[in-house]
Amino acid sequence: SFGGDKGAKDKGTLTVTDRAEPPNLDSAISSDSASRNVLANTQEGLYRHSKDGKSIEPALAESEPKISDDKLTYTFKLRDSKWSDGKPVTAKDFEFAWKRALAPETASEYAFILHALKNGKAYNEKNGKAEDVGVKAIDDKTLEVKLERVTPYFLDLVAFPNYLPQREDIVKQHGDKAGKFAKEANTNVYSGPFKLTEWKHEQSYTMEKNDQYWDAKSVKLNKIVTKVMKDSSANVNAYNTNQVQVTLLGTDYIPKYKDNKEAVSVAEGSSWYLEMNQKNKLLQNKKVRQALNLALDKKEFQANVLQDKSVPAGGLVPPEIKANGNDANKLYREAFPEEPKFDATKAKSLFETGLKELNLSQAPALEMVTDDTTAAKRHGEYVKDAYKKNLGLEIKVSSVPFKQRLDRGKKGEFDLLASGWHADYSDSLSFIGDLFTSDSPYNRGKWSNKEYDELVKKARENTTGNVEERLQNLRKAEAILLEDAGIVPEYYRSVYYMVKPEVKDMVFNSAGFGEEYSFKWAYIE
Amino acid sequence: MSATEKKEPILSVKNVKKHFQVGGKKILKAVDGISFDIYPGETLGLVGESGCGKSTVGRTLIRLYNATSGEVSFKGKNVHELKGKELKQLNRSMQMIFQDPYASLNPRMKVMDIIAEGIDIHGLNGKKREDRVIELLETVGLNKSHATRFPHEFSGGQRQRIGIARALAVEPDFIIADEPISALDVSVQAQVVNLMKKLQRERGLTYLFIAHDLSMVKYISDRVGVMYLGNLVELADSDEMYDNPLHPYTQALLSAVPIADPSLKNERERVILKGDVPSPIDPPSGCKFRTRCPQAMDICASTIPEWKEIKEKHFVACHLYN
Amino acid sequence: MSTEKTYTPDLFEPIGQLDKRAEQLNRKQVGVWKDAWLRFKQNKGALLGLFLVLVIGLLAIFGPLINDYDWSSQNVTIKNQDTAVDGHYFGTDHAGRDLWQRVWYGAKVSLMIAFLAVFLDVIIGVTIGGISGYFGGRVDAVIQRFIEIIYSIPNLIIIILLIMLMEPGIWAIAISIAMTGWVPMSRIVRAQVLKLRSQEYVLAARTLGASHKRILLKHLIPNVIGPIIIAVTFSIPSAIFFEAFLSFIGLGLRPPEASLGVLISEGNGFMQLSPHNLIWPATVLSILMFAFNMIGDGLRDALDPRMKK
Amino acid sequence: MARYILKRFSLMIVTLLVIITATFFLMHSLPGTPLKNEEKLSPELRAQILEQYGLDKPAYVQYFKFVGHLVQGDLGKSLNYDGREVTDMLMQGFGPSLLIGSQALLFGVLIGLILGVLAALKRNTWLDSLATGASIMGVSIPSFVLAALLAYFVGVKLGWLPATGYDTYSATIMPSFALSFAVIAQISRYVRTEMVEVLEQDYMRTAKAKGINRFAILVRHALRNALIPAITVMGPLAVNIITGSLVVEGIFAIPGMGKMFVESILNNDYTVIMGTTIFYSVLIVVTLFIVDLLYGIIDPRIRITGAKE
Amino acid sequence: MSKILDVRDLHVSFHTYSGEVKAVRGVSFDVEKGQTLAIVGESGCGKSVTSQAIMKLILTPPGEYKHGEVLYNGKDLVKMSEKEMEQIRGKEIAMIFQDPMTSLNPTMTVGKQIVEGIIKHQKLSKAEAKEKAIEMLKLVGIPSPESRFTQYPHQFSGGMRQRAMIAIALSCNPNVLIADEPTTALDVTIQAQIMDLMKDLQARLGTSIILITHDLGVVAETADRVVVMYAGKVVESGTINEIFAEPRHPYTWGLMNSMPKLNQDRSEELSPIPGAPPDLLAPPKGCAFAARCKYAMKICQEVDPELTEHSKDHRVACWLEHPMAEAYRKEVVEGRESV
Ligand SMILES: Nc1ncnc2c1ncn2[C@@H]1O[C@H](COP(=O)(O)OP(=O)(O)OP(=O)(O)O)[C@@H](O)[C@H]1O
Ligand SMILES: Nc1ncnc2c1ncn2[C@@H]1O[C@H](COP(=O)(O)OP(=O)(O)OP(=O)(O)O)[C@@H](O)[C@H]1O
Ligand SMILES: [Mg+2]
Ligand SMILES: [Mg+2]
Repeated sequence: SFGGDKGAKDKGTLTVTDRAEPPNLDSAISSDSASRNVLANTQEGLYRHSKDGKSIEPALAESEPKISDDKLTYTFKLRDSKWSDGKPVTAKDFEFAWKRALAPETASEYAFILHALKNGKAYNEKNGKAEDVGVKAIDDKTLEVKLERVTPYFLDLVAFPNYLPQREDIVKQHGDKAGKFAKEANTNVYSGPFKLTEWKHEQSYTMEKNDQYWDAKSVKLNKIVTKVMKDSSANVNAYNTNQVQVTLLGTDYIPKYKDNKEAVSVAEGSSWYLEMNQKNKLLQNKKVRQALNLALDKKEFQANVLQDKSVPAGGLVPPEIKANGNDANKLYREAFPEEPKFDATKAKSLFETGLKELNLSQAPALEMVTDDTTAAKRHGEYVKDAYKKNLGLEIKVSSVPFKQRLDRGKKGEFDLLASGWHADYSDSLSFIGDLFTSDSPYNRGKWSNKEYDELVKKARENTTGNVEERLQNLRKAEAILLEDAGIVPEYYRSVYYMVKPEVKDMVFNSAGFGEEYSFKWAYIE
Repeated sequence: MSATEKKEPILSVKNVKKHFQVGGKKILKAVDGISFDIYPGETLGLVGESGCGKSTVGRTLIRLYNATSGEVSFKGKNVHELKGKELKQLNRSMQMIFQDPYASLNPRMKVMDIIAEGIDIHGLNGKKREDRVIELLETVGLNKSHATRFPHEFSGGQRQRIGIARALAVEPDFIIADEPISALDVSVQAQVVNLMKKLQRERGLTYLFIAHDLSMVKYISDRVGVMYLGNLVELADSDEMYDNPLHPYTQALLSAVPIADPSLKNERERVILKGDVPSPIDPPSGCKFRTRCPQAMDICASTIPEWKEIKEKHFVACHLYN
Repeated sequence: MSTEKTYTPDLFEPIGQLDKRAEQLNRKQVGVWKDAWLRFKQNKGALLGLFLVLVIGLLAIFGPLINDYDWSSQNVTIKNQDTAVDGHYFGTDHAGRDLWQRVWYGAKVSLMIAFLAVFLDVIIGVTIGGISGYFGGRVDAVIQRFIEIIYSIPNLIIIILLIMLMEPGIWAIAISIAMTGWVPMSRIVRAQVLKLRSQEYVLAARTLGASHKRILLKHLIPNVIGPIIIAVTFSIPSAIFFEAFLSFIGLGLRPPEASLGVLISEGNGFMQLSPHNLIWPATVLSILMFAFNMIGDGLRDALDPRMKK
Repeated sequence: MARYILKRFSLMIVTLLVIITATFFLMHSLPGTPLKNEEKLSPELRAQILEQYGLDKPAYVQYFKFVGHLVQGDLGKSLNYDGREVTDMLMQGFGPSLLIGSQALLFGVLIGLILGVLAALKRNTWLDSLATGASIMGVSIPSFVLAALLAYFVGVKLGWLPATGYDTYSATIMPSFALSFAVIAQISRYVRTEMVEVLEQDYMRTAKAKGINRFAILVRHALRNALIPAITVMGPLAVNIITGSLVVEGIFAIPGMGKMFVESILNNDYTVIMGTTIFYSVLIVVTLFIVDLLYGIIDPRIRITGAKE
Repeated sequence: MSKILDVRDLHVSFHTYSGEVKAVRGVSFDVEKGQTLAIVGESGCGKSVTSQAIMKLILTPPGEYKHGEVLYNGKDLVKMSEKEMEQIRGKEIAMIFQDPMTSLNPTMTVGKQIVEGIIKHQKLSKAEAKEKAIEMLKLVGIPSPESRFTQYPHQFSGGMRQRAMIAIALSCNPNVLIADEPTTALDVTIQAQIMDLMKDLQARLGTSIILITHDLGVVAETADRVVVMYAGKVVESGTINEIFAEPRHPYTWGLMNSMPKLNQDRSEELSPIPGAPPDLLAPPKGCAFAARCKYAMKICQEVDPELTEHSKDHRVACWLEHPMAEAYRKEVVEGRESV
């Protein structure tokens, strides 16, 4: 059946696109951007991203929580607020939701993000009990949270969709296991600025203003229709024919639209780099690795291939990421700037020395595994060409579907692996700590450095709460990674949205984690 | 022909049946129990209407089909049990000439290779292959220049003679000619008939000559068998058959032949049969001819008539002669 | 008889020598293939098709020699140029690679894939169809059921899954296309063989004691070649199309490798910015498909025995 | 007839079983798991979730479980779309696909028919060349190129029809047209060939000798006989449309099955892959079956015996 | 008796990829009311083309009426428009075709195929037409015509199909019936039935028949007059007695001699015509039969003989008829008789 919403032109309605259909809107299991985009707009947690798009602010939490001296206990006070059906939002709803997300039966792929809670990991991995998990509704308005270890970025986590509240009665009513309550528009209740009123699967979904929302007065839009469109030309076509007012711009369209004033660039808080498989003899050689780094002109790549506002990378941590979680409100990259390096001549000589050290007259061809998206293909082509030109090194590019790329990465079936990492919280630990320790499952190249491991361990297990020391340790670790050329940093990604000029105050999240945008303050002029 | 009296038959057919399975479970009784002998040097003509099983008989004799039951013995050996060398020998001594001059020659082969096929298969390298082919071509009234041509360049009569040359290449004793002239124009039919007769004279060949043109059959055959719907209904010497047909079907068949003599136009008495030949899938009970027989009796519906020698060397299967 | 004309008596001499005169072949000697060529030549569309295929074939081989670029070198400073400057006859693509080089290289790759796939088609199709038709009976029944099953499988599903399992390269794509592509070929061959095996010339060979092998190789296959060739000319464009289709949905070759499909799929992204990226490869693809289809039509008329007198 | 239907039906079941089995194991040999968030999963969590979904079991165990459920009409739940019923998803996607597909088929057949008949009647005239040219163009331009061009030029540049989406009926016109192009081409070519052949048949002469007029001869005698063989291509054409819809749905953002299918494969969404495969297979098998039956109903020569040989 | 049909110097060609096939190269004959004219000749000599040309059934292209006229009751059919021809076909002149297996529409019931013509020409209602059609089926000897009416051609046997063809042809009482080898595809017993039927109908309806055949036996039994064709031309024509008793063209002799006589001695050889007819793509310069003619003279290879009148009805196209060949001809005729 046809929807009939012909990109309605009335001022209360905004029509946008998203590339995928939210698989489901159960905050306990949500793990993709489409569902985060809906959840962030229809539900409210203790914290949310603020209007500047960069920081977080208390939401259902009345104010900043009370933090114990050992920084392991957070006590939140809730403000008066209601679900869309008029019932109050209580601390119980949080306790229920968080424990449910951790419950092994829920099989939430994003449960790890709640491992910060005391005994969270144990419970999640069937080594503990629900009662022991560090979240507890003291009363209707008070939520006490105990942490496993000092977590300076905990409030960032609380702003993450998996920390949203859920109503036990609603969940149970629809049979909770697979989150059935959150698969249709009319089966759920909403605590956020909007409520989902219609959901035509694979086609579109509609959010309407939630009158019960505590801050309803700030909400100006009556209705947001999101159309599901994957194909980038379909997106552009829909935008150009005024069928939609906001859309994400596909890679191929960037050159045409980047200078358009309707194009809005948003930094993603993600870092993109090449991993080098240490099983490969050639890549075990430090000089070779350094040569690979120096031979790639990241600036040229950004300027001529990406052409968007992505930032050529010299390090691992993206510029949006905070230095030390929420404790120190400064950005890591500002504290430790790192210029992208490129020096073709030096690269060439390093490469040749490296080859000599390895007793090789000529470098064997390397296989680079990348995704099969347009952007990844372009990247592959560029890298291939650059190494050929600058090092005389042959690269065979294997562009494979996402799943396959992960699989090959995991199994170490590659020489070079084009990888990227999105922050889960705004802290350099999310990159330096979670990625390249010897035992990290995400360290696909298996680059390994004892000192690095040591430094990360210190930073992670920082029990003293000395944030400066923690920061220094992380920085030292990053410096080692870069010096040893454990990876080839490439760029910190940003994307373009096309936004019609009449759309105002739609907030694109550039904090580096969580949902992509919020309509809470948006209006149409 | 006196030859038939003393000699042993070269080919002896005993109660041969050939049934085909068609469209699932249905049985088509193409040949339903026939027996006859052929003697060396003679020509046995086989006539009957389209679909009565003449070709099937021929093909079963030469093992293109396996008989459903019954026995075919050629020079004392059961054709259907031959293997290896003996089978090869059979392939040499028994040969076949086909009806359709267009379909019987491979359009992608040169005349030379078509004729030499038997020589190649049997490795008959007595003479040079080429000489042998030219010799054969000349035997059938063609010449050397024809050897390098493809079949489509020849007329029907010429093709048919090429087919005969192919059969002759392996020096057979017995040739089954399945309507070799039916597809030819009257003007050239005689080319083939003359050739066949000449070859028989010169090489003592034995023929099974299948046809539906009764005047030609009479001219070429020593004896004639008449088939109807899978059965032999009458078998006799040619002249005897034509002068004194016994079976009502034979009588009707003979009277239906148009004669190219306007003066006889109104003198002949004709037996015009009614209706068509029934389907061999479910033939009439009893005598299969009874549905069209002008002289049918009650017994014909219930009992299958016996195959009997009514006069010397004149066989018939009809209740009229019981 | 016309009395005005007078004839000399010597004209009325009998000439005799009947036998020699009568058996002369009065037709010109025209071979089967020559005959087919004569028919084919009549068909202007088919000739045009042949011409186009030859031109594209030659360009695919020799086109890259004409300018000084190569198909994979990037020069990101001159990308998406749609004018023919500096010997970039077709301009440059998004990575500043010479499109002329890429188009002809791509055409070569596409043709190679198509030929390879069709070659496999023929091998499998002829073998299976030939066996099925020649032996008939139970063998045929089993093979036909099998084919019916294969035929009902949405070939795309099989192809997609196969492509995902194999490294996407020329072979993988060709094999995937051939996986299901042989079915029509085998049907054609079977139908022909079924018809031919009861032809009298085959029976004649059997009565001469020819072996199965001899009958298949000397009598059947040569007579099925016509329909096979026709089927091949129609399979080639569909293989070319399929390769393009796979590339378009991202399952074909990966850039920087080029095939017409890859180029079209890439060009499609730049349609609005620099349409020449799409137009050149799409035009070459369409011309190829067009040409092969025309040739197929022509061959069908020229080789189909039904049309013959 | 009943026997024939029964036989065909049982064959269909076998076919489906083969398809299901083949797809299942092929699919399970794809690298990776259906988990959405594999990138961030630690090995422990991953193993645990797989266990939760029963994906840790050997493929054959999963297979039997799947078939067990299938027999009860349960296609399971999507792994990517967290537990949405595959059957629901299929139903949702089927509507748009069916509408667009059947429109394309209908339109294609209609236009193809008219073109083919005209071309045959006016054989070797400009009309014939035009129709032939058009039909060859149709097979020469891939539907995805055409779709992209249409979306941009007709949708965006001219703004005549919605460039994307599935909001109004008018939005279905362009995708249907893009898909119908190849159908027009094939049908018109087929009908032309058949029609030319039929026009040369002896019975056409018989009809003419009766003195009935040209139009009546055409309608009563020629058309029906020319259409019968054309019906056989309907099955494969329907399949083509299904194939084509995979891309065209993406280009026009139609929420159909094709899009769902491609996505499910990229996501390793086992249950949805199986669901769509089965659905497509059933669709194809049933289409082929119906075409077969239709053939029997329309052609009296087959009707009686029940099966064509 | 009056001429109902007069064919004059008809030329028909076909344009094929390898050139122009001159299928009919000047054929003249006439048919009288109520008579049967037989056209005989070898396969490919142009019998069918001639007969179809009379009804303007040759498809143009590839065919072409090069020259000549077909006068039906004095009106030239060749010049008529298709519309006018529709009134002639079926109603005035009807035709039975050579191959009963392919000449009926396989997807239309036999009844409908008969009814069609009746409705067109006799302006009857559907029900009346059906009645008439069933009557016709009965007339041609098809048992239980009511049930056969609704059957399809493939449910008929060959003989029945041929009879259905006859029913179609006769359903509108045509003045001229052209029967193109109506029995070639049939067995002798069925052939006899059909020929009987046709004679019977002719006697009843007074139809003129053009019977095309290559079977001299059939000719002898049914025709009043005979036209012998060779390579697209008439080589001899005359009454049946003239042709059979006193044939004058070597080709006619050849036809007669190649068949065994009723009481032919088995040891005696037949005398076939050697070789094959010429290719009509490039017909020979002189007499088309010269290459196969035992008695050919030099002139035969040079100049094509014209059809000359030997007696009132008997015409021959042969150089032996020329006064200058008189002596040779005598020799030839004597030689023939002595054999
Ligand atoms: N291979 C076969 N499979 C099934 N049925 C067959 C086969 N060969 C022959 N028949 C059937 O057997 C019957 C006898 O056929 P056969 O060819 O022997 O007849 P015939 O007397 O030679 O006829 P004709 O004069 O037409 O050549 C026919 O009904 C025919 O349809
Ligand atoms: N449509 C056509 N195109 C080309 N040549 C044709 C066509 N129709 C007939 N001919 C040629 O015209 C000549 C005469 O054919 P026609 O059918 O009249 O022969 P016929 O005497 O009826 O032979 P038959 O006894 O075989 O029916 C033949 O050489 C034939 O090849
Ligand atoms: Mg036979
Ligand atoms: Mg004829």
